[in-house]
Amino acid sequence: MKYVIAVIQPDRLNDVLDELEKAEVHLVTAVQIMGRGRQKGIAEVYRGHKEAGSLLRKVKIEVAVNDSFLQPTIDAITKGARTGHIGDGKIFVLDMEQCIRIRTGETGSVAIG
Amino acid sequence: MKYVIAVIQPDRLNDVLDELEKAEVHLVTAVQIMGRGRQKGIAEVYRGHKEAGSLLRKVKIEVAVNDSFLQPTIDAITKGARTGHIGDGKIFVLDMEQCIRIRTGETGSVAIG
Amino acid sequence: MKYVIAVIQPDRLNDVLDELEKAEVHLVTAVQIMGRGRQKGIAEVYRGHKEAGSLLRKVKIEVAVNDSFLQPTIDAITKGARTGHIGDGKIFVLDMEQCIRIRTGETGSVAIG
Amino acid sequence: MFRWLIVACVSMLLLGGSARAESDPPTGAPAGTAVGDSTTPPASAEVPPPFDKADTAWMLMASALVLFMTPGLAFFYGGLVRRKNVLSVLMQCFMCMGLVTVIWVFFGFSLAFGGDTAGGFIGDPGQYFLLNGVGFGTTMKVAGTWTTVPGQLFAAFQCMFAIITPALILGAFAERMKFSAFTLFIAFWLIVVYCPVAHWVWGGAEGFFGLGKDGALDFAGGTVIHVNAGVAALVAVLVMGKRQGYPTRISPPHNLPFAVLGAGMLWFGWFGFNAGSAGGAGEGAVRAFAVTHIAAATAGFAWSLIEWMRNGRPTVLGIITGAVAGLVAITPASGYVDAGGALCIGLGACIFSFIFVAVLKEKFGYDDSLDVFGVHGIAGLWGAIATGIFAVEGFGIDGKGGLLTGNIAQLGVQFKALLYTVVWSAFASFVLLKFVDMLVGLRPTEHDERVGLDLTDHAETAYTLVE
Amino acid sequence: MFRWLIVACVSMLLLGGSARAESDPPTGAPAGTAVGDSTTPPASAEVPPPFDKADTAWMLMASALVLFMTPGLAFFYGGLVRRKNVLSVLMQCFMCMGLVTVIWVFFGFSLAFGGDTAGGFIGDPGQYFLLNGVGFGTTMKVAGTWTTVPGQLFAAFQCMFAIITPALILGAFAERMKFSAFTLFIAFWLIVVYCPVAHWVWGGAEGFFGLGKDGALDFAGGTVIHVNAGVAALVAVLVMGKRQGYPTRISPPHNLPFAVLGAGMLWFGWFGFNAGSAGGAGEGAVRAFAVTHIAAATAGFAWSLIEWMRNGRPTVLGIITGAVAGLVAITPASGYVDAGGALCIGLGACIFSFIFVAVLKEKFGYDDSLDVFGVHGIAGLWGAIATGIFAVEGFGIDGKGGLLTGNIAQLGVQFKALLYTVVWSAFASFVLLKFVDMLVGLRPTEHDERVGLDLTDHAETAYTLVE
Amino acid sequence: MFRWLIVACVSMLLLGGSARAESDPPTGAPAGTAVGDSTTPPASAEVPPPFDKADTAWMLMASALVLFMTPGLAFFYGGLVRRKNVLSVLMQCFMCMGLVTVIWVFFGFSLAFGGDTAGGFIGDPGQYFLLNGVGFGTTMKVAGTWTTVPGQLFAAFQCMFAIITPALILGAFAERMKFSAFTLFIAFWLIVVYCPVAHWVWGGAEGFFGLGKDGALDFAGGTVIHVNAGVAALVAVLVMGKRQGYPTRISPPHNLPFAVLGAGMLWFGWFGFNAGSAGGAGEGAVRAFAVTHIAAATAGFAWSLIEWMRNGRPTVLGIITGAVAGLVAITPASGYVDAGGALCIGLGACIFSFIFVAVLKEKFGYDDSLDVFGVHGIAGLWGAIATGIFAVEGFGIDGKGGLLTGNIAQLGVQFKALLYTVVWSAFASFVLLKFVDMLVGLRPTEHDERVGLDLTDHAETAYTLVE
Ligand SMILES: Nc1ncnc2c1ncn2[C@@H]1O[C@H](COP(=O)(O)OP(=O)(O)O)[C@@H](O)[C@H]1O
Ligand SMILES: Nc1ncnc2c1ncn2[C@@H]1O[C@H](COP(=O)(O)OP(=O)(O)O)[C@@H](O)[C@H]1O
Ligand SMILES: Nc1ncnc2c1ncn2[C@@H]1O[C@H](COP(=O)(O)OP(=O)(O)O)[C@@H](O)[C@H]1O
Repeated sequence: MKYVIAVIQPDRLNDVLDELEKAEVHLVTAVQIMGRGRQKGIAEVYRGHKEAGSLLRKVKIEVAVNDSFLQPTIDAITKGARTGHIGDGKIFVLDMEQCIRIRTGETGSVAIG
Repeated sequence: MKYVIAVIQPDRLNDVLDELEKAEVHLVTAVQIMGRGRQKGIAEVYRGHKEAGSLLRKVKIEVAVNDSFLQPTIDAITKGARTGHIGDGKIFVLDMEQCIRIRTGETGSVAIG
Repeated sequence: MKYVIAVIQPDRLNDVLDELEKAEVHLVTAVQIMGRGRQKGIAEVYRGHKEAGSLLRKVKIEVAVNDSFLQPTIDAITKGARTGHIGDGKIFVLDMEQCIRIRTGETGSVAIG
Repeated sequence: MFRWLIVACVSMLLLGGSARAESDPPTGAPAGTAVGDSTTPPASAEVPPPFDKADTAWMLMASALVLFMTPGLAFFYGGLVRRKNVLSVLMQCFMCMGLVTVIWVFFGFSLAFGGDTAGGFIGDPGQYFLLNGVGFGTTMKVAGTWTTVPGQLFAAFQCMFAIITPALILGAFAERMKFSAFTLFIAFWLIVVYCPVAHWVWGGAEGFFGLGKDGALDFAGGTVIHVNAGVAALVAVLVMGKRQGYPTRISPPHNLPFAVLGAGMLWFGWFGFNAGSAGGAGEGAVRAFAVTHIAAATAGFAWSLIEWMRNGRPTVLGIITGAVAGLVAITPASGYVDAGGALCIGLGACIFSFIFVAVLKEKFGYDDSLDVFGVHGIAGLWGAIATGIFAVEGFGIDGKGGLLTGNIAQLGVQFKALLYTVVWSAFASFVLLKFVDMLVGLRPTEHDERVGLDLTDHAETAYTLVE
Repeated sequence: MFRWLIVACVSMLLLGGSARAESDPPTGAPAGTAVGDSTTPPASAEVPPPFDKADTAWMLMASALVLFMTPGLAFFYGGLVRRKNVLSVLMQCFMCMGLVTVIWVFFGFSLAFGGDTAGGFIGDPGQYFLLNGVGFGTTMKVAGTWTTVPGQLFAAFQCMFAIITPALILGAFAERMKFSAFTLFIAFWLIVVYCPVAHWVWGGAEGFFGLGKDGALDFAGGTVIHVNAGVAALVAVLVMGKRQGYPTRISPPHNLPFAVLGAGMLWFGWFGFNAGSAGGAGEGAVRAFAVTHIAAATAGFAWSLIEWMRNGRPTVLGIITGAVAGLVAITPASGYVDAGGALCIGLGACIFSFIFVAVLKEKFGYDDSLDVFGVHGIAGLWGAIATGIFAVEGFGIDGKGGLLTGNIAQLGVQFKALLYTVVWSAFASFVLLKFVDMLVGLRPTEHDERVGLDLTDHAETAYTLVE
Repeated sequence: MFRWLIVACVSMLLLGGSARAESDPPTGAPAGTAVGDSTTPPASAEVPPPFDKADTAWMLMASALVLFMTPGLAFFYGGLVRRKNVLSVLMQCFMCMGLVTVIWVFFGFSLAFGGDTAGGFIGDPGQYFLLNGVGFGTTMKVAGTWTTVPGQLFAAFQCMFAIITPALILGAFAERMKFSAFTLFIAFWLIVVYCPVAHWVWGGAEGFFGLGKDGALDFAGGTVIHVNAGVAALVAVLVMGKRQGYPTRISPPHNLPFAVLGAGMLWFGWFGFNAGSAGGAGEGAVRAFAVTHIAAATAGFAWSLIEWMRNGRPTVLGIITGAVAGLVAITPASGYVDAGGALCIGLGACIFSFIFVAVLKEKFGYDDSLDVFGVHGIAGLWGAIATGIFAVEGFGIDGKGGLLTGNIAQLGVQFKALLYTVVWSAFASFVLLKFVDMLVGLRPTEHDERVGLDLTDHAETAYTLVE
């Protein structure tokens, strides 16, 4: 089982969710984060004082998937998130040892979906 | 060492924290996220326009534990979070290679607690 | 490749970012979280009703790095975040299997930076 | 859907037509004709005295200020609930603004201020139906005295009072009443509780039970509004039971700055509430204005001091709660006391409310979500009693003032007025809640309450989390 | 940088100097001298009647209330956009407060209320340049009638109207117009569209096309302000095209409580808007006050009911949208109808706006970000027509009232006034938008729109996320 | 705990009793008796002229507006600090509303407006102790002139001024002063700095140093309030030192929309502040109203332009900062200039404040958290001087106007008044801060400052993060 973390542009979230749905990956979590990347932020100005302003708003999504779903998931995220511009983001894949469905106590692959 | 990630119902957070405390797992982080799961969201409506509204508010907690604490931690979270309804959430377990306490620079198991 | 997660004091964020920059680790994500740690929170009071108030505001940062950058990253975070007081936080290191740059589709070490 | 629209359009035209048919010639004569000489005032043989423009200027403003209090209250309450229920609180406040006004226009005003009916229990609902017969340019006789402003302005000012009273109650059962139940409840409550009590105290020639004749002092509605709402709130709390997870699993206020904003708006609007109750821009308004400010400030400050001594840290929620308690308590007294009295009333309001909110509520274990009874009920009761203590000479029965100037009788009368209000409000609120419970059920399902009323009752969320 | 400062300082002194040179002796005589006896009023041979202090008290307040509407509108709109664009909306509203006032002082007021120029198309820009000749202590003749308050107060009150009108439009192209384009557009629009229309309806002796003489009823600017802004909004929407991702990729309102706050402020301020349009604290103000409140409440309530029947859940956004639609619709009618009429106008506003916003907009597929046309345009049109239907006797042509009292002619005149306004507003707005597009371009780059205007146009973010 | 309550109750009754004992018969006679014929006015042999109802209507409203400014200021400031300190700012503002009012009622008003004591340095604290002798229905003699509104209304209006002045200062040391220190400091500062200066400028027959007799122009308190607060702010900043992490580690404003809301409320309330300073609804109020609006708009607009030219992007924080600077600067001038003067004063305020805030502050390196000195101090100084430049004929010494009408002497007098205020405010504020530092310590511990004052001083957090 894999734990997939993706950092994407906020306005691509809906597209990524749609693509994941198409790939039959329904379950996902999303959170708003600040990211420092290659895409340079615009310096913020407060009463003439310039902030470095290196952090930009991004969305991070996390999906736990069975190994067979890994590639479809990566493809779906890539498809939904890619604009071809700097700032499109990254996908990180981590290995996951165990997964438990709290409601039923099921574990392993069956608990993922 | 393991890194445990759990997605739970927001109103179960206090119970989960209490159960973890009882299991002598004191240290934990919590964050508000949006999740798409089996629990269907209620479609939001704005001036007659219906939103898909598939995302629901959830809380994600993360705990780093020594291997011996893994099962007690899982049990505590399950106990605190389970209501038996769809939407109770999941627990994900990842392997963790290293842990460092910033204040002292200690590493490994001793730095976890 | 490693996935480094660090929980730090909110007001050290800028220092940590600066130190990471010096260590040539430019890319990073940051998010506001609540943490329960050794540092005891101040009990909040609402109309005479005392809240346990065990959760304190923290910042969590996440950095994906190539193995050779791991130690410099840990050092940079430690340097930026340490105040010597309880509550300074922790660094967690997880193994990462894969990294994909969404914009180009590049994978592996080259996609990290 | 379209069926409904057609029904609506037709009924609209009928309504417009009937309004036309029933309406007497516009009370304001066309430009060029002197006001009031050719038109015979509809409901009275006497010629109404002309209105005073300075009073009208102030009462226009005061009415606007009182209207502004309801959004203020919405934020005061809304900031204190959890994120998932804030919209339900705002919605309920705006529903009061909408629904109460409509009822008021049709027959609510007439119920409260029409001629004695049912032995003075309530006003004649037909007399001012659709506000017909209430002049835009002519004054109006209320309880035997002529207003100095046009009748329609008086009706509008009173409408704002009728809006905020049920809105006050909702804090008690915030986060746990279905919106349909709420809507029915306030509609019934307005008609069955508010209008009669308003009629007894302000609207009747003598009043049911002779409340008016007795000489009970209630300048701006401490009894009619705050005690009335506070008691209904307590009853509602007891009827409905606790929120899920109360008391240990309820998160703290989700947005305290909103509550502070609401408190600021309330304080601001309360000047219209109290000083507007003088009916004009004269000495009464000045007195009410000054003492209102003093009592609010004193109570807020004192609450901070109490917390400082008790917990070591004064809180924002404390200072604004204190200020509101002070405003509530000075309401019935505002036209009758002086600065010294205002200080004492503010101090007392703070002490009694604090004891209820911080000590007794936890002891009794009832779940008054936003302390409506503790703040409005208790401070309202204290205010009504304190009016009988601190009224200065020149006011009260035979102008003898209150207890401190030796007029013990005043205190008795105050208690009597309170008693009637408390009994009627408690009894009728209880019956109405049970009735609404039978009709649609008071509480949402366990799941809906957990997910939050914003989403389950209104299909909205207050703030986006990820965008 | 320093070069600019020197230029600014020098021009400041020149301006001050010239102001001095042109200014007539202060209309207010020094203390001790009776007002108005020694100073000859500048622009008229007649002696202006003295102002009325009660009217002045109310109009001071009403002007402040109308000013307060613009921050209210800022929050009403700001709460509905996405997090990344909220500041751009607030900024545009404050820019209206700044820029429009400056233009108004220099020659805007004169364009609207100066003597007929260009055949009554517009006022004489030089007559009240820098508000010279407008008295602080003397009344003013507007369209043949003397105000009962000092001319400068009338000018200030009207200034608040001129501020909010372009601010209304911005909701239509919120989230997708460059700030530079916005600034130029509203400056031009004020001069080319607002001032002439205001002149036709209020300012001219007879008005271009004889709008004034015809007897078109528009109490507080339903046509001049709401229809005018609504039509300009629709044109802007069509000229500018949709936002990226519309309609499926637009997040819901980022902060609905802000929108509710804004609605509360608008309702509060609208009392100044409508009742202030009476020009004083008399019968007209009372009438406007009462019916304004009733229409707003009815429309808000009705919107909830429609949603309840249609979707099963009434929404907060619905009730406040309805209330605003009601306020818009009652604006032209507020001095001329009674409670029954207000109920009908509110109900109609709600129904027509709802159909546009919830049904037709999706059908037509245009992207009116915050439904300016659906709410202000449609409810404004309905209000103007409804004035011709529900006006009571004593008002309208020969005081015959509206359609319901048998005066069909009134309805015709209302349509005529609407027609002129719609045509001119649509045509001129279109030309201005194209012109501004040529000058600086209307829309931000695709990247800027995606990142959000707060950061790209103003180098700020509204809320910190991590701190 | 209960001990305290008993003490409170007893002292309450004593206070009430003593209030009764000292109080003269209520100035308002019971209904039926003509006002003012049988009651002999308490503190003066002359018969006070009756009050004017239109003036009273306006002053009631103006007082409410000024009170509303303090919550406005709370949000203006609160939005600019970091999340962890927002409640501390709101709390300090509400503390001013509470504590200052209580002091004002006891003897503050008397210190400012009582008869000359200590050679005119301050008023007689006993004269109006507990506001006794100030009439609810009778006018009052202030500095030799009768008010046209009841004395208690004048006292309430002035109370609102006394509240906001110390509240202004707190922006300077926001995020780094202990609440206990703050509370002591403002109590002392009110008594030692504000009351004397108010007495010199407004309250004294001739004033200490003859400020009153000299003919210094200060319409609405530019010197007493803004310069006074601005100088105290600067002193506080220097005494207290920088915040941890200043200047590189301070996050940007946590909630800019709150700051915009606050600015809107301030602008709205300022109409009461300036136009209310006329004391009635006459020419002075109209003038103040009009020029206040113009100056605010000009300064906001100009700030945007400066930023546009300098940084390429105008900011929201800039436009509201500019507007506030304009409001500050016009304050002393508002009764004496015309539209041209207002434009110049607004422009100047913007330029000088901008230079201080954006250029010089960074050079000098002091940490004035929210630029109280840069905005209130600098714009206040400019406004006081500009009054001496742009005053129109009919005002100023012998009615000769300001510099532009050739009256150079006026400028000198303005400088003299400034000098006294600046010196006294700087000196006394310094001593008081050192004194408070000795008593309880000014700054929180390093840990408390890092965690934030909301939690460490008030045991609350403003917003829930996870719920
Ligand atoms: N190695 C990394 N570790 C943590 N976060 C990263 C890393 N690389 C990228 N990110 C996140 O992804 C976001 C987008 O990356 P960026 O470099 O701007 O885009 P691109 O992939 O087009 O080069 C960044 O803002 C950052 O939050
Ligand atoms: N495979 C997964 N990957 C990421 N998040 C998940 C996954 N499965 C569940 N979640 C998160 O857990 C939440 C609860 O899951 P849900 O399916 O609704 O509950 P249940 O466990 O009762 O089936 C979801 O909203 C989602 O945020
Ligand atoms: N084992 C852990 N699992 C998850 N979060 C942790 C863990 N240990 C520490 N944290 C996070 O780090 C924060 C700081 O830890 P704390 O124990 O207060 O500091 P210190 O490292 O000085 O002992 C905590 O608030 C918590 O959020």
